[in-house]
Amino acid sequence: MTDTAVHGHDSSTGISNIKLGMWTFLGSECLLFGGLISTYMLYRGRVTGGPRPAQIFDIPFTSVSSFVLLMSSLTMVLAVSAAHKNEHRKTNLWLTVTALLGATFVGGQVYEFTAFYNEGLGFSTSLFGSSFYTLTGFHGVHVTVGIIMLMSLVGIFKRSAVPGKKAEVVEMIGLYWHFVDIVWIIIFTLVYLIPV
Amino acid sequence: MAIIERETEVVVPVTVTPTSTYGVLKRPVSATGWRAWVFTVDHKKLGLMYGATAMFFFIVGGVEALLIRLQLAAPNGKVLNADLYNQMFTMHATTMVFLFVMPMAAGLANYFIPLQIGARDVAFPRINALGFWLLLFAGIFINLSWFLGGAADGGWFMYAPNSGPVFSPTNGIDFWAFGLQIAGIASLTGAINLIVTVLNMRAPGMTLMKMPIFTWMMTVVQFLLLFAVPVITVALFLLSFQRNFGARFFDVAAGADPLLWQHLFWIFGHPEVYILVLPAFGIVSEVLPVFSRKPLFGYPFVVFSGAAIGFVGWGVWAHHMFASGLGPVSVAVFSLTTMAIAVPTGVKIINWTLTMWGGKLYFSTAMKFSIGLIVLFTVGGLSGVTHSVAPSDTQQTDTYYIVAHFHYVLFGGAVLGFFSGFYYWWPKMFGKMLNERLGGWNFWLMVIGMNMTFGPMHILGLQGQPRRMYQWTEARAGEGFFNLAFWNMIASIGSFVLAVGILLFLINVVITARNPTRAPLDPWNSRSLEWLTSNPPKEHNFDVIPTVHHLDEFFHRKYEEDPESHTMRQIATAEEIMAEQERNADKHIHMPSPSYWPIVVAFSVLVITFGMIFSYLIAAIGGVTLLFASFGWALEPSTAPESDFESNSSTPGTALDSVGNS
Amino acid sequence: MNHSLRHSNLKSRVASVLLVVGKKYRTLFGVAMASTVAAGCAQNAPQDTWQPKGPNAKIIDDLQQPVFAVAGIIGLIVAVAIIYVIFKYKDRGQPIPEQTHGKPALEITLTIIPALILAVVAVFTFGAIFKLAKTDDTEMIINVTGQQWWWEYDYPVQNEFGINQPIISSGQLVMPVGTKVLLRETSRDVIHSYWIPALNGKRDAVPGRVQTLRLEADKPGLFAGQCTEFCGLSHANMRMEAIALSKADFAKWVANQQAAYVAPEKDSLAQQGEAVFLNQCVRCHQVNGLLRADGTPAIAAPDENVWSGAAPNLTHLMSRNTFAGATFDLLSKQCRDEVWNAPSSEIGEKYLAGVSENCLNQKDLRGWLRNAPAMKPMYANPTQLVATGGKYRGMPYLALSEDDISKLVAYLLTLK
Amino acid sequence: MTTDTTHAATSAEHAENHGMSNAGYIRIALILAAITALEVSTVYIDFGPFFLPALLIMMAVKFVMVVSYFMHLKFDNKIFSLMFYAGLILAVGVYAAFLATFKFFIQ
Ligand code: HEA
Ligand code: HEA
Ligand code: HEC
Ligand code: CUA
Ligand SMILES: [Cu+2]
Repeated sequence: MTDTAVHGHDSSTGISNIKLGMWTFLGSECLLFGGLISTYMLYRGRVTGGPRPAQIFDIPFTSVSSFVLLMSSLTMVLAVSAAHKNEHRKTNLWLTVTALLGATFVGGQVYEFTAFYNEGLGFSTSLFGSSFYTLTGFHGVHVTVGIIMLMSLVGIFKRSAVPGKKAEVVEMIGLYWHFVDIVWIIIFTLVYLIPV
Repeated sequence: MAIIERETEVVVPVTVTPTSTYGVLKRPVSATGWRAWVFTVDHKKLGLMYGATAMFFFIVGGVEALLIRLQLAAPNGKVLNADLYNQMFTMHATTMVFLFVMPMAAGLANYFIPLQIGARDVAFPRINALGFWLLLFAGIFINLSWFLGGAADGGWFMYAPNSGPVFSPTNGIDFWAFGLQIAGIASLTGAINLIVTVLNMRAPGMTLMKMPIFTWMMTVVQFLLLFAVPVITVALFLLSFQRNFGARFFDVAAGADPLLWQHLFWIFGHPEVYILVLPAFGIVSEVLPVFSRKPLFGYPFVVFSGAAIGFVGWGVWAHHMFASGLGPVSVAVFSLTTMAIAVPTGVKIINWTLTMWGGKLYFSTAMKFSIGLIVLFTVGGLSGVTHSVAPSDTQQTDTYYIVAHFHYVLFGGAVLGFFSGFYYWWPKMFGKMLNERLGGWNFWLMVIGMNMTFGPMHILGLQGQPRRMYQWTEARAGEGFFNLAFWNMIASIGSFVLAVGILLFLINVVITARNPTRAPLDPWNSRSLEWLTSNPPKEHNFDVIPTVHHLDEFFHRKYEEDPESHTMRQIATAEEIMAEQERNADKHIHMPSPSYWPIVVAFSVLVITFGMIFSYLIAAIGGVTLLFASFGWALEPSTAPESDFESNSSTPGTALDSVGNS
Repeated sequence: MNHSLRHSNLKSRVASVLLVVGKKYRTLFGVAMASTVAAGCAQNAPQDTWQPKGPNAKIIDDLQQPVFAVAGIIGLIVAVAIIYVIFKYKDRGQPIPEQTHGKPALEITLTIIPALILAVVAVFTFGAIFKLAKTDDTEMIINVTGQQWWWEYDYPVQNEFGINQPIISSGQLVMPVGTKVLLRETSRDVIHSYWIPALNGKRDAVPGRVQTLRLEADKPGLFAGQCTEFCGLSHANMRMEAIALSKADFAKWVANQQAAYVAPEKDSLAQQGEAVFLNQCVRCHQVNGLLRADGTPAIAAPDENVWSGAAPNLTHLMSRNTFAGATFDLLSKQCRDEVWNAPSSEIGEKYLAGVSENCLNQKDLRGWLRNAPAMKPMYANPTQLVATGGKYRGMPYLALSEDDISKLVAYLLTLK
Repeated sequence: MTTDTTHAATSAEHAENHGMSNAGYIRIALILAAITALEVSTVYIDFGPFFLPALLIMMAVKFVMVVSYFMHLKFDNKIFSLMFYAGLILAVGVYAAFLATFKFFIQ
């Protein structure tokens, strides 16, 4: 060891620091979304004015956008797989597709929010409104951040080849992306499918 | 214990730092002067910066406390008006908890975890720097509210709906909530960083059960932070959305339940109190063995009890809500779990006592503070147990008896622990020894002052004086010489004794800084790996990454058991061991390079929060800056390419100089 | 022996041991806290938590005394052990000891002992929790509503106590002795907490919820209390008192509270005061039976003026001893002491006498009418009430002339 | 122990532990899609008392599948699972207890 260059911040176990960091972060995110989901579960039935959940939810529509998000996880994992095989063009392709699917989902959410708003559910309308928009909004922001990261990655890869670590970067963003997806799996069931 | 420093004249290994700048934007070159601090990513420098920031806020919080005590010294106090008083105790607690104890713990963790596990830096040095700057900006931000319309005035647990826009119309609570969000990000990044560091970067041979106990306790703290911070993040978001965007979360007219806030706050808040005290437990568990010349009694028990405290700490939060109306079933359950947590804490007290038992005790100032902690924390812990008996707690809650409890555990626990750590580690951090005689005065004044201040609060509370009252009245003070007036006066006098004690510490620091005598390499005959470095450590910490064979590795390099008498016999001095290290030094060590981005990112976050309060335009500007800064960050390789390094062996000891510059 | 721990034989035996220990070492806890206690405590501190005056507080006290004792003993053991170690093992030049790493058996023993102690404590704690939560033996109900920064009491119709129409009062809670009273607490704005230490522990008054608290007094008496949940600006000035009256006295009190309104005598100062009152005060304060000049009943509309939507009902103001969240005395110092220091048997009589002209604390009441927010911090500056849509939190400054104030005082004195 | 060796080590790990081909991923995705369809069907078909448990189980299965396969947790170092599931289980436990206290609200 003495003769090679030793970097001050390297892992001594062979486990990637950044990956361990990412998983640690995701563990923490469980408590963030847990808190938001619990708040929603406590307040979902408290409607003093404005529509009730069952009156405005459009299950077929949300099912489709949920499906879109689910499939974006598939394209994401394909991107990771391609990155590991050093297939640059494929990586970029799948990353782009993932971002597009994510954008579709967010677009769906924007549409849904507008529709709900028009049906009388504003952020301040009722506890249901406040907690619904907060929960799904937080999720939407997470997806949006994911999209920005995906697009940035594509851009960076196009301009310069990030040496060596590329696959790992893709993998990290993949982990984040899948996490956002599994949060939606829970939200979809608890918020939309269990009636109030 | 006198160890004479031997001049070693071996080749000093060199830390190579990049000499040119690179990256998308130019990168700061490690320099001297303020740049060396502002753009640093060195865990030791950041540790010191955390420490200095925390110390500053300790004095701020302390002066706030003194104002509180002045106001309460006599009935119908006129020093502060009601409004100002309410801001004062809110900010006192906020400052002490979030801007003193937590950053101080973060500072010590930053400085010593890498040293104790035999690493050269943390896993993510730039994120480390980001954490510090966020924290500093959060502290400044929260305190700016004093000058921008009034500070938060809802008490440190900020119960809804009293913290809502109607009942607290100034911006104070907005500053408070956003500021704590920023501090929360800092804690979270710090937690992830240190967890990865501990799990991933230990020196060869250092299994988890050979890890120094301070590192262990700090690791538990990081896990608590990791999981507790998001909970208060949620709570603060709900509050901010209510205050700024018309959400209804705590609006009773809309059917909201105010207990939601209480639950969320205390789900965070209880783990938080262990976040505050476990670092001190870690320090004490380092100091006691060193000055008892004996290993920590029952190391695995101390480790597991620490983990158990961390774990059980998640199931007790509602003991802060015994009077809130949870219903008897919940109250009973949380009463039980709260009692349960006394058991692992007791394990610690018992183990510390038994560590000293049969030892060879040397009463340095550090040791005095540690022993002080054992006794005074126990007092606070035991009053905690009396709270855990829920029916009794309904008599005690929100009285000075509670105030007594938490100051005994916080001051008698966390603060005394820190002071123990200061005296113990000062030579390591600054290469100078704090004056021990002054230290003795420091210790005794603090202990006497603290007992004078907080001891009477037990009596005040049990006599029925509620907390958070800007004035108390003689009508309710009782008769006889020892009435509430008497005890309030004693407490107020005590707080100034305490202040003098702390002032002595600051004086000690100044005296020490001016004293040219350098500390010996191993002044305390210590046991753990951080002492396998120079005082202060070189930029790269270790000349050779040590291979670990024992718990208390450093001690076992110095001593060997005499097979007959079973006592320990010295086989090497610290100087010899260090000289050996230098001889075998790694030749070429790359340390992470400084970076502009952490402070830029942190600053954009600050701008965003300002904008949230004053103008969304400013927030948008901050957002854009943040986005670009993030790109800059992402595109900057964490170390310079090989070609950018150039051996600067002609100037040995630069690393040392730059740290000593403090 | 205390009746609260009499469940089972075993339990009571353990309890009695603990109790004896408790009595004996009652002070040790404080000693361990390095303070001189017991002798050091104030006498007659009106909010002392160690002087129960009713069965509910007694349940708590019987539980906590042994716990304090146990805690004190443990604290003492730790302190003694540390002192012993310090003297025994200090560095006298002995060799560095063997590096032993602990004795698991000892360790486990010392872990189990505290666990067992706490298990015993937990059993009794559970008993007390459920006993204090009982509501099915309630004999009388009083609704208590907290708001910034005073308490309102509302006695629903309960014919067995002679309450045939709701009674609304503030500040001082009047209740019969030996009666299991159940408070049903709520709040109109933020969280408050109701606490009469001599009678029971605290229970928060949470807006949107109704929560209960049992009170019962053994003997007639006055018991001090204080709001103990931080509730904003004047939290410190949100006090209350509970007055336990013998059943006969309580009946008199009830009768008086339901007595019809007596208009002040014609052409008296008080009558002019009534006019001022109708002009200035009645928009917030209700006085039952008060008629406007045109003969219609004057109905207060506090909800249009005060954020919490209520202001104290003043119908029988002078039957109370204190006002404005029990912060100020309605009685002069001398008269106050007469009531507060009266022996239990005479308290009823003294209290029911109410506030006579001679006994009135003119200074504070006039001060209040002159400028209430100057006496008690309240949100009453109209320019700062944007967040509440102009509604006050507390009583505003009304710019009354001294003349009007005198008239009002005369009028208020008639509200017996 | 340079960056490069570390990286080599991790990518070597990937190479042998990947465990899944692209076809495998697609298969998983199909199963996920099928479960989702089943989930949505509960809105239209009455499953009686099985409704709620069935929904929750399906949710959990989807969750675990994504985590295990797409996120590779099944094939990766155990320490990642530890970090993630610690957070997850803590969150479920704490928040379930939290919601329960509202149910136990008796008076
Ligand atoms: C460092 C911080 C810290 C620590 C370590 C603790 C430790 C404990 N705390 Fe404390 N607590 C606070 C900080 C802390 N607390 C704060 C800040 C508040 C108030 C917040 C606010 O309202 O503003 C508070 C409030 C608080 C309450 C709520 C009171 C109220 O508001 O009504 C309760 C109730 O149960 C409680 C209990 C306990 C218990 C049982 C412990 C236990 O962990 C203590 C365990 C230790 C021992 C018991 C001593 C050593 C043990 C032995 C020697 C073994 C033998 C012992 C026995 C058999 C008993 N605490
Ligand atoms: C780590 C946490 C911590 C620490 C260290 C302290 C330290 C102190 N606290 Fe604090 N306190 C809290 C946490 C802490 N407190 C919390 C959480 C609350 C609850 C708030 C709430 O209800 O919301 C509280 C509340 C609280 C109250 C109750 C207020 C009320 O309910 O109305 C009081 C009253 O006496 C008090 C006093 C003190 C004193 C005298 C100190 C002393 O120990 C301070 C000692 C420090 C110094 C004195 C500074 C040294 C200064 C110098 C050396 C410079 C000298 C300069 C001059 C003299 C000008 N505190
Ligand atoms: C805008 C509303 C408002 C007006 C007008 C008003 N008050 Fe008040 N008053 C209050 C409120 C609110 C309180 C309770 C304040 C507290 O104790 O915190 C109060 C308290 C009182 C009390 C103490 C009552 C008790 O039982 O504690 C008296 C007496 C009183 N007011 C008299 C008057 C008189 C006389 C006038 C007219 C000259 C008047 N008030 C006008 C709102 C009002
Ligand atoms: Cu009401 Cu405090
Ligand atoms: Cu707690």
